Amino acid sequence: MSSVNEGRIVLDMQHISKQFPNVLANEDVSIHLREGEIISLLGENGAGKSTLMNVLYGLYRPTSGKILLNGKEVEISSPKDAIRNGLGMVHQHFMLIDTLTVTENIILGSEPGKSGVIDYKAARREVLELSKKYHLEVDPDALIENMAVGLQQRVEILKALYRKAKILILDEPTAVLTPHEVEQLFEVVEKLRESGVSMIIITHKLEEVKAISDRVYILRRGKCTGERVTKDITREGMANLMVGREVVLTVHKEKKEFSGDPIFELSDIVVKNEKGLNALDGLSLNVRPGEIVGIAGVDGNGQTELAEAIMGMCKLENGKILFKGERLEKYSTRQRRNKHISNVPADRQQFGLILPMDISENMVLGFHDEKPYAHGFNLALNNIHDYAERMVKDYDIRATGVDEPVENLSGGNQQKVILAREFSRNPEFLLVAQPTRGLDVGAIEYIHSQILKMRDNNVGILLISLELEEVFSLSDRILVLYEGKIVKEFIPDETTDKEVGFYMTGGKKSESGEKE
Amino acid sequence: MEITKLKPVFYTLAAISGVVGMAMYFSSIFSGIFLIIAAIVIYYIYRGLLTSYKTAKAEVYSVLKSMLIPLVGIIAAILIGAIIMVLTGYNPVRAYKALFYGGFVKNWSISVLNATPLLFTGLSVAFAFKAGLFNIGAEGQYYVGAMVATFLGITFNLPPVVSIILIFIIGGLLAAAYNFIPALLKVKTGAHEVITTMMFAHIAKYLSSIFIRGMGGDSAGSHPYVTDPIRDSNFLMKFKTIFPSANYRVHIGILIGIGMALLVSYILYRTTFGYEIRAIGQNKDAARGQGINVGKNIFIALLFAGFLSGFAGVTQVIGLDHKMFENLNAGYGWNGVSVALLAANNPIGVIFTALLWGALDAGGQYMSRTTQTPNSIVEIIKGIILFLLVAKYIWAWLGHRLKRWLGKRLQKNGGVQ
Amino acid sequence: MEGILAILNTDLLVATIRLSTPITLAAVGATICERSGIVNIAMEGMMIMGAFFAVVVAYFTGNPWLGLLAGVVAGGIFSLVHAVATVTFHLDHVVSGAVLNILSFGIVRYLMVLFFGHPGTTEPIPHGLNEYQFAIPGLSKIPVLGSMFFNQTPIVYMSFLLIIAALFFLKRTKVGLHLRAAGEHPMALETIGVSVYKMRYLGVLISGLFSGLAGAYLSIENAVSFTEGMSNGRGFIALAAMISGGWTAIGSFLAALFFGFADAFQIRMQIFKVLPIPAEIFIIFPYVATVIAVAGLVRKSRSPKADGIDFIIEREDG
Amino acid sequence: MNKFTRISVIILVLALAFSGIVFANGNSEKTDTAAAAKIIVGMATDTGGLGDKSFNDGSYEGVKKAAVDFNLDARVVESKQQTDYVPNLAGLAEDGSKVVFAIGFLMADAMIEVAKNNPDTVFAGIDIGLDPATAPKNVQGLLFKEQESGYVAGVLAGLMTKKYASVSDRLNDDNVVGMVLGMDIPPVERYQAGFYAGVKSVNPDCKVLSVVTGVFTDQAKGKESALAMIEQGADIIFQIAGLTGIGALNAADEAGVAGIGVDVDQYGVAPEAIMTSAVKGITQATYLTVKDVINDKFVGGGNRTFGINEDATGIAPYHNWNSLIPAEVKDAVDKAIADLKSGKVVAPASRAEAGYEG
Repeated sequence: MSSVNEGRIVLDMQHISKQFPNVLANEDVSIHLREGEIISLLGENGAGKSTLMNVLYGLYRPTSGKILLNGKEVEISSPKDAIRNGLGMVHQHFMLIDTLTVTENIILGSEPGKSGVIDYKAARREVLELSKKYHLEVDPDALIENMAVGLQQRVEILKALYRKAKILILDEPTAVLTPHEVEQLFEVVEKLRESGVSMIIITHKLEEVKAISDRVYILRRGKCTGERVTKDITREGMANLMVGREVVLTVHKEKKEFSGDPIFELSDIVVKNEKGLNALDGLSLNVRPGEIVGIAGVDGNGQTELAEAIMGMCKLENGKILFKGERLEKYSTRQRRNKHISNVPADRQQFGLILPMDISENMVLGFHDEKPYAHGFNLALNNIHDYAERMVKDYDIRATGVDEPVENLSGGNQQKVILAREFSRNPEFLLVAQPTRGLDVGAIEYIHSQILKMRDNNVGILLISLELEEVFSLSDRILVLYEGKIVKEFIPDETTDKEVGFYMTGGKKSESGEKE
Repeated sequence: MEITKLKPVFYTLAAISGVVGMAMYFSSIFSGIFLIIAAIVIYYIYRGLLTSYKTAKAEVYSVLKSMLIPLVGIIAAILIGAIIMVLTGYNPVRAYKALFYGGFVKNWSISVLNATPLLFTGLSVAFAFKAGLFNIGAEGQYYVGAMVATFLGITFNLPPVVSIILIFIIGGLLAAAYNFIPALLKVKTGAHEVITTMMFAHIAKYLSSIFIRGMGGDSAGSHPYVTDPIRDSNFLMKFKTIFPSANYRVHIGILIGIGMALLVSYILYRTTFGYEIRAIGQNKDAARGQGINVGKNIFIALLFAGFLSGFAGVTQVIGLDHKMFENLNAGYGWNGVSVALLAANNPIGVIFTALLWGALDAGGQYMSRTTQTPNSIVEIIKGIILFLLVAKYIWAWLGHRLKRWLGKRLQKNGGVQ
Repeated sequence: MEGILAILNTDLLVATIRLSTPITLAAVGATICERSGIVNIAMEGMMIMGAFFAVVVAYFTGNPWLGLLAGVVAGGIFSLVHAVATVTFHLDHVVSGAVLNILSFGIVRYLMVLFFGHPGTTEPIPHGLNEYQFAIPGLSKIPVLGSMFFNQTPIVYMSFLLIIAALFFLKRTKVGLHLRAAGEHPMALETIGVSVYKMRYLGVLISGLFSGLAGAYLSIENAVSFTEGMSNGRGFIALAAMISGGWTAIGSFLAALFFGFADAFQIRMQIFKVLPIPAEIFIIFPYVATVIAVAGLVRKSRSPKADGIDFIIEREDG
Repeated sequence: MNKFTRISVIILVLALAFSGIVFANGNSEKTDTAAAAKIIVGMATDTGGLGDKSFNDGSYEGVKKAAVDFNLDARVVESKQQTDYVPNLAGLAEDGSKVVFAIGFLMADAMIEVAKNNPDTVFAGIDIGLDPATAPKNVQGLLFKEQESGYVAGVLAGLMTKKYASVSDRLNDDNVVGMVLGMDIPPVERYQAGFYAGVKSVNPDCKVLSVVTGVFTDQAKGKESALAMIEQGADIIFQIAGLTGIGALNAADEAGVAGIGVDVDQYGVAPEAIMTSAVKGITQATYLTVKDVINDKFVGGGNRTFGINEDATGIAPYHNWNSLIPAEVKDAVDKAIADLKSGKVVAPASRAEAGYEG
């Protein structure tokens, strides 16, 4: 598809630099985009892709550099300007309001109707027309909170198109999608291109770059390390430019035979969410010592509740939790942790760490009142300090000292603090959710290796991840979670991500399933 | 390194002179201030000997620096107040002279008396804030403490020390119990404590007037406006007994308050309970995720806040009034909030902010008497101080503007910043 | 015991309306404010400001309508302080509210000495709005409701209209939609080019205007002079009403009615010494009712997602 | 922090300059040298403060009147909390006041304390009852028999509400009168008891209602309380609720019934509705005290009770009602006053004595 596009240049960003209080997020980056072209911005997390696009979208003001649209320089000081100039952006974390309907979300900010009163009829009509025009079917009256992620993304795209966007920015569009949804997205992208929309796709996935974009800009540490025509560059080539060294893109773990009874079992778990619906609906699984069981699934199919159920943070309607043959339901979170069940939570900042507290305090969070970290009521500050010192060394956490608040640490180091805390309690069962979300390749490698080390220590590990490759590369078994149930079990080497993805969407889109 | 052997010597020296100095100062014997300074000097001398001169110096600087912003805020507020006074036709110079002279020199003993209950309510609010709770109804717990103290003060007939300790403990506990329902509702239904404690404060106020009628005079005659006085044996000790020249009204409540402040600070930063409280206050979810029992801790935190406020009532009754009045609207609860906010919820800071508030009140009275300036100007100044100190972002913002402005200037003049 | 029955009459309901009007106004205003994502516990202070300036102007001009205007404006201006503190300076909302309440008392007391030569209470204004009570022909003839809703004083009518207006504003208008968005997912609003700050300023301002009107009701319609502390905790009751009303205009209104009823009821309980107990027991009844209502209803109600959550976007460099 | 320090330093410099001016000429103990020539009369109010349209204002009136008549320098200071009582009283003494008034029963202890330390200054306490045995010679308690004022007002109300209701369309035949109380404190109770007794003395089967609002500053509450009683047929509302009561009087005016003011002549609040006011001669009390001191007639060490015989209690003029109130009623009122003077009748000082239930 990607023939070199010779259309006129619609967007030209020249020598953009963006200085934040403590980091230089972009340094003299120049990119341009031609009409009907699709380019991707490739780079790992923190390389400055999103910053650059936020500059373009008017969320940030560039420290220096200028932006030309259709040849003439423009001052984009707010998203309003960006929208007026025909720019549209689909953010990685969707900018949708759960409690409003699709229509309301799409029209928000440029509602039809005069004298300040919204004409909902007209709005609904326009939305329907739009979704027909671009073949993006959505129910205009549905509430966002009841919609699948893929559909929410459609709404986001419609939002941009509704504002007559000629240039569409997609920030990590596939991050939360199943392979099937990814395919559909790519189809949409193609359709949009045909209708004359130019697109910039922010991603850190090499496949995607290959799959859809004509040209690729590779960013590293805020600098542009290369501009290539996609068909002329290999994945390894891109990886090099992206990370600056040869990357091992696959973790190699030696095979194991798993004998003996499971160390951890869930049987027929039912959990209700706040809306009173069954978030977990008769879920059963088991984990054997030294085994990594990966939970594949689209976000919102019960991952959160599963983690909470295991850690005893939500009420069980029904079901058994067995750990070494012992029933756990009655135990509190604390008691479960004391039984050497450790947990690396999905949202490290909200559920894993107390950002304003310092490293040493976070290191003992959850067992701060046990010897040797406390004598009776008193904290043994010295012991805590020494322990933290040791951990910081062992897990090489980059910090000025153990009394530095964790909010000052990079994402990778924050995650390392959690790993240090959880792994150092020599767990027998380990729940790991989204361990590498938003981390750069270096950190990802390190964390994967740590998880595998746990595996070698014969710890039973349950890995919940939205990143399908991660599940594939780490797991010994893959369980597909769909609408609160385990719908299928796979052995990684004996399946394909397509097949897994097919079940992740409930196996409904059967025809597209057969395509594989 | 035998310098370390001297550690106890230095520290005892510093401690003694510090405590004595404070006691003297609070009983408005001004030479006390010198002892306090001496204590500080001794401490830093030792630090200087122990560590290097540089680190000691750095410490001094950091201390001064931490005091800079509050100082600036206060001064700025005073300037604004001055402007207001000028605009409304009062003489700020005379007024402020009177304010400071009255507050910090002339009627210092009154400032201390004012500060005592504020110190307790301030601690109460600050502690609650640390747990992410807003104990806006400290006033109500104050009333409960006062009632208990009055009742026990009248009925108890035990050796002084024993009874006073008992009164404090029981008063505190019952005041804590008064927060039981709000705490319960907070944990069980999530009813916001701002509303519940506020309403309970109103309720306590009205209940107190029933109590007073019950506790005084003979039921036959015209009902009393105050309760009967409590037994002399239950009076809180006065400074006068230590320093004969001290003001005869100042009682040791302030020292108890400071003790409490130290205790609270210890609890917060040195104990597992305090650790959990802070963890919850800063991130409920993470605390819960790591197995800390959020509900229980919030519950205890609110009760403990009530306990502290209760002490305010107790000291006021057995220390100063020796009986309980009807129809007094001193608003210790509200001022407690201000004091806590001003101290950024730091228990040690509360000591100073409480004293500052007390001094401003006492000074305001002196000012309005001698210069006939309405002392509501003091209230306004207080409010402005609060804003300037609590909204730290204002300074960042000003600083930012200033920096850019200067930056432009310097670039114009081709200089470098 | 026949007392109890005698209490339950139309007058009780009319009294309920009178007592609940200021609470209603403040609560509805607060609803809009919190829907925009700003927590507002400064209604008490805003009411006081409104009440005071309403009287000042009505007293010196002799025209209560100008007073009304002044009261509303004063409430609005004072609320802007809250807006600046919380939105622009990112000060904690509850803290700022508490400080404003404290500040308002000082300011009013100071200004009273300035304008009237003494604190306490002002001289009565020549004409109060209560002179403009009028019955809506026809409607006011309806048995009970007539005297409740259609034979009232101006601000009471206004409060009814404002409830409807608030409903319409939140549900049907563009700005209303934006304002709700600001309270649910500010970033989403910002990214489609509507300023969250503006919306939140608007929310606070509206609540200020409403509270100012509530204050004016107390001082120049219900009464004819201003008295320090005449709001007497109504701002907080309004907060409670807003919460137990589930962050909706109608809910706030109903809750406010309930609190007004509780107060009107306890007064009548006192008149017929139904129970031989101290009067204070009756007086605390409304407060107890408030606690119960909040405790009972808060669970069902759902606050805006981003309510009380600060919103910063770092546009500036360095 | 950098930017902090910069801005800080600037303000700091300004501030230092400012404070330089402030403390330039040191000690500010003698701030009023100008007025030092005159004799000073001081007055410290209760936390209620001025503007209560009641005893604080009333006392200040007297002090000012005296200040004019005897060319004195009148000073007032408002206490914010109890801890202020002593310093305020002592301060006024130190300023060289010849007489210092302590307003309100809460200040009793403070006044005695200060009086002991300032024997050369005369202290007088409004509503403060002293124990003659222990009281120092330089203090005097000024007490009022509010119950007498209440009683007389009660007699008036008792007659008007039923027997002579025909004279004004503001009155009805339901034979009900009402009282609106502020907080339930002694002076309030004395008024209440007296009023009750007065009504009953002339109209035994009259129904006397009362509502305690529990607050002295909430006009809306006062209004509602009054209206609630008016619904029950009350046609005369007696307010004993300070500023809350102003609301009650307005209510009476709007609802087209009669009202009776309290403490001072509140005729101005609602000229049409207000029959009279049960007054308490605070103004006169302070004035007379100052006068005695000036003329060295002051005898301290005890209480001075202002009652009907001192013409310190009673009722204010009828103003607009003068024409309406029949002669018989006026006579009855005068008779009641005479009886009180002669001691034939003693107005009850408490609900218990008055036999008022609740």
